[in-house]
Amino acid sequence: MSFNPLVIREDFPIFSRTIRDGKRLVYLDSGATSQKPQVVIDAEVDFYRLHNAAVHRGAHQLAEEATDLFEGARLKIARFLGAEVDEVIFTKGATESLNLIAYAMGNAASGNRFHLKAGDRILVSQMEHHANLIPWQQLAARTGAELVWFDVTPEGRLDLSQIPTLITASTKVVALTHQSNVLGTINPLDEIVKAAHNVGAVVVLDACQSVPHMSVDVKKFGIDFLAFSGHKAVGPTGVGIMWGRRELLEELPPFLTGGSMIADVTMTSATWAPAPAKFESGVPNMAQVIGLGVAVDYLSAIGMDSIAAHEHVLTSDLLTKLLSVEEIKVVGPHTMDSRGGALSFTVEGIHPHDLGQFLDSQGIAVRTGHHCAWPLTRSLGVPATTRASLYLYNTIEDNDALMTGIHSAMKYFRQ
Amino acid sequence: MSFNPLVIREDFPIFSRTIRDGKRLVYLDSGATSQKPQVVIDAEVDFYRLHNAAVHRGAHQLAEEATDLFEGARLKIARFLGAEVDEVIFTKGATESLNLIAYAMGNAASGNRFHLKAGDRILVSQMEHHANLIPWQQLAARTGAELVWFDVTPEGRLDLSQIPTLITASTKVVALTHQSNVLGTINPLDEIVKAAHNVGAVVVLDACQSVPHMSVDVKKFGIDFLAFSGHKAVGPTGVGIMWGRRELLEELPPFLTGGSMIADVTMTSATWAPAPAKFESGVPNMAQVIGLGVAVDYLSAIGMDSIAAHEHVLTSDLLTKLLSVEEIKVVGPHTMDSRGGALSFTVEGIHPHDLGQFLDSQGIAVRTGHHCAWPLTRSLGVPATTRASLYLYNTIEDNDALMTGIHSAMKYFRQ
Amino acid sequence: MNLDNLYQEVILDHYKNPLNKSLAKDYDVQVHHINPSCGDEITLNITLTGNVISKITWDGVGCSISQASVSIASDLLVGKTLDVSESITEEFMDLMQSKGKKSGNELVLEDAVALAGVSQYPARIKCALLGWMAIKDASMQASNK
Amino acid sequence: MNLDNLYQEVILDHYKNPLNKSLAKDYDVQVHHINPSCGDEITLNITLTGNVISKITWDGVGCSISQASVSIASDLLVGKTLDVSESITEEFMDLMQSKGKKSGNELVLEDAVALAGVSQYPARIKCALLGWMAIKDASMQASNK
Ligand SMILES: Cc1ncc(COP(=O)(O)O)c(C=O)c1O
Ligand SMILES: Cc1ncc(COP(=O)(O)O)c(C=O)c1O
Repeated sequence: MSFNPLVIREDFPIFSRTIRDGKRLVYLDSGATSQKPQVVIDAEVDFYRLHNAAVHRGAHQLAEEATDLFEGARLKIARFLGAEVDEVIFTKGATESLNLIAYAMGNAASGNRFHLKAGDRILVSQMEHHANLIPWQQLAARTGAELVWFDVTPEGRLDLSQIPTLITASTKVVALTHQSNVLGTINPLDEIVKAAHNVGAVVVLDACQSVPHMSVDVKKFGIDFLAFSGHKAVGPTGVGIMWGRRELLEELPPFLTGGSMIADVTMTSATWAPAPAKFESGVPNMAQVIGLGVAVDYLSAIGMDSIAAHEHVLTSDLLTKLLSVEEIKVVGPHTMDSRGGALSFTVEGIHPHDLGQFLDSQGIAVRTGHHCAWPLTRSLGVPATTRASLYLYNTIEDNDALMTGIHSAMKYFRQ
Repeated sequence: MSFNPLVIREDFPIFSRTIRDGKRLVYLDSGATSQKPQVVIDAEVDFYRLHNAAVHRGAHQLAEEATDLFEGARLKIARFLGAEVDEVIFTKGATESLNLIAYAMGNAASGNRFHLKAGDRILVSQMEHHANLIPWQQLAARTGAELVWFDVTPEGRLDLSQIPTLITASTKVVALTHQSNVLGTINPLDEIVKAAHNVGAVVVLDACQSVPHMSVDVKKFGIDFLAFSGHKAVGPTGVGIMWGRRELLEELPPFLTGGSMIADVTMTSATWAPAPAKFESGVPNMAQVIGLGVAVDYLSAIGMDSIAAHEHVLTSDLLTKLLSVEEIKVVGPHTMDSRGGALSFTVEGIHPHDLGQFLDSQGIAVRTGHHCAWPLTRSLGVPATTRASLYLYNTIEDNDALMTGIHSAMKYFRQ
Repeated sequence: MNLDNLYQEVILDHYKNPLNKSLAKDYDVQVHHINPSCGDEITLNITLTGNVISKITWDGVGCSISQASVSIASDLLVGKTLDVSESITEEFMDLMQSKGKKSGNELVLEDAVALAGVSQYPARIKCALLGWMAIKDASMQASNK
Repeated sequence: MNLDNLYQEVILDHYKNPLNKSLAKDYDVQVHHINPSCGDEITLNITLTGNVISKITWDGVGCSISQASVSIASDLLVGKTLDVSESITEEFMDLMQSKGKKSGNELVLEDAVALAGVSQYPARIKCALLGWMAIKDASMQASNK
């Protein structure tokens, strides 16, 4: 089966609607959230219509069916990530996943390998999304640990020459984005993971912008924790994944406490069930989890490598077109080497917000602003940019619509 | 419009299916999770098919529509609870809501009114669900505060004579369930709220088992925080509410940190947006929030008072029938005074797990076990019970099916 | 919905040639406001003479709506008493919340009625209000001095 | 699915007249296991003679499946060497995971094959395993002493 985005678009009902009085929807905002294929929508609907019950709790048929579907989704996602099934934790999204890891570490008592104290270091980078920055700022503040970071070069790359000074015996956590949601940069993992493990640090990967777009294998990467959101990976809203290596999940204290995560409870104390239950308190987001299972099946059936190849072609095309216009400045790598399909740029004399508004009037959806990576955009001297982000359902025609839109905007705002 | 559960059942597609080879579904497990009417399912589907975009983020039409729907749901829920719109915080469920409050208090620095320390007291009750117990145990352990609790009388009521000794100058938080998910007891709020406010304590109400079943007005109750889950209130899975009084939300520190909840961010520090944004980090569970808005509209159109009246009739009927059988022991109030439709009981000589399994074979869904209130069931000397929980779509016929099922089980296990 | 409703010529003119966009050296109060959803920032200086706003100057980065709006506001509210300034600001906020149903009283709002179209674009209301909120905040601080 | 597959007569017999349900006063190791999803609890005493399990006694509360299963296991595994006990336990766990596709080897599992029906009721597998896990845990502790 050859990859044809026009056929793929037919799986996504939203492309049947029009924008601003009859214009074709040119959706270039998948970096914020992706659209959903009908099979994913159907999975949620079928759950509610046929199998809805609280999982793990009832001795009745609906509860059994719900539990089978729910745990079946866990298995699908584990296979998708190259993980063990009990290593996959369901959350409401990547933001919760990353907070889970940071708070759970904060709960670690002295003696626990995750316990942090003054003198310890947490390493992030200057290109982190706020969701992989502020939880670590807060953990540092709570524990007395120090937050340090990789700088970003003017080309939008990590400054790897800092590894020896940044990853030292006091480094306990390295929390890094896999692909920048602003720059499109794909960060190299091998060298960083090796350096981190050499000093006994754990590596937390924010894979929000990579899991939906390329083949990700947690074991091959050698990382320790990973987070991503379902809604960016053609899955439902309200569901995300926290993955952690089994031996680490055993030692990591829980985060949210309550029902279904306990081994025993008295009025004054509680002990914990083994993972994944330990990290999944309360009646879970069942319909969404099941939908996410179907979403990863949908992506796998098309093939992550085919998706990545398609996005490579699109990104390369759009990058070339953007770079060919004098008034456009692309923020992030100008080459296709280790680069994904998030393309941020500025247009001389037009504020991104105005450009975004103009493009919207043409049916073209982009995102504008600091993209929740404010320290990065400030350091690059562009407090706001316009971002086009590409996915499996985009086409060269979409790229051309964007370029035409930018040219028209330039005319419009300089009349 | 008179209340007719048979007409209401037609709104819920799951009642068109059968259980265990063709048996009618007798669903008596709404205390664990409720079924969903088609309008709620449709709301999620419509969002995905027509308006899916990241709220609050894009300057494009889809993002505008999504934001309108999302904030529209907030307004609906605020009205439903008698709250201000900015006081309604979306979470993934009651468990997260309660953890949010407890963790956020734990984040309060000295000088903040929520700051807890050794000598302070947190008051709960012996009838709490684990979700309103363990987060407070953990907060107490983290801050050095002491956890104390109301005992439960053999009739399944709070021992209010303990108020003067339990609510004292050192009491900072009173966290209480509104209706017990095991006993059906509806706790009296006035006296407790008054005593708490007299000493400057805040009252956190776990309204999981009340908001779906009766009219709840946060202002009339005079409480300070409230939590409930959408999935128990004919809403989608994966969404819940944390409500807090405006002035308290201003002072309460945030919990989950990341995108969309900030006022400003640098590499080393961050400041917060006002509520509700301060407590809603990350791309939210948009489809589920919108579905919950439709769910409360659905309940309101029927009328919470009509629903409560219907449940009163059903509960009274089932209570009488259960109490009339010598081998059945009802755990919880034996009168209808301040009593909701969660009916827990034991049957002599049959373990609840076996009874539940037998009932399931008859198409009857109940829950068995400690119902995530293990300290309560242990204190009552019944480590496990069988629970039937009633809702708007149940009928006297369902009650009769249960009674027939229990009698058949008694024959089956004593053959 | 026509984009020209949003981008009235008056707005684009103010954007290209903003009024009072150069921070005065002396002032009673300086404020710094940020729009956290898009990163726009403004610094604004205000001087009171008695209860009259006698000078407003500002500097900042932002979209045409936010820049034009602060330019218009700084021109409109200077020379007004605090009370009058506040009531004009109220009227402007009311216009912004009108979802396209009001066109604005030109006798009171003058050039600011050109921003009426913003009320149809909910994501842009914050842009239009940034400067007004800065002036409101600065006047309040100055009058409390 | 017929409920009688789950509640075989052998099971109900063991439930009504459980074997070894009276804690011996002397033992090598005592363990206490809980099924946190339903609240069932078991206390179990074990005695080894060399590498042979020479005594298993227990007490507890639980459903017919959990009570019958520990009754059967305590009868079946006593007198066996640790190795044999472990391999029988493995075979029983395998049967439980079989989703109704296996009926169990009666030569090895004896009365325990009556529990085969449990494998069709995923929520009950933990009930059936509670006693076996307690014996496994206790034997391991005893052999490490
Ligand atoms: C009284 C009570 N509190 C809290 C909860 C926890 O709610 P959830 O599991 O939806 O987070 C429940 C239900 O499970 C409940 O009945
Ligand atoms: C790189 C990156 N990290 C984290 C997040 C946060 O994900 P979510 O908002 O779904 O929790 C996002 C997207 O918003 C992202 O792009």
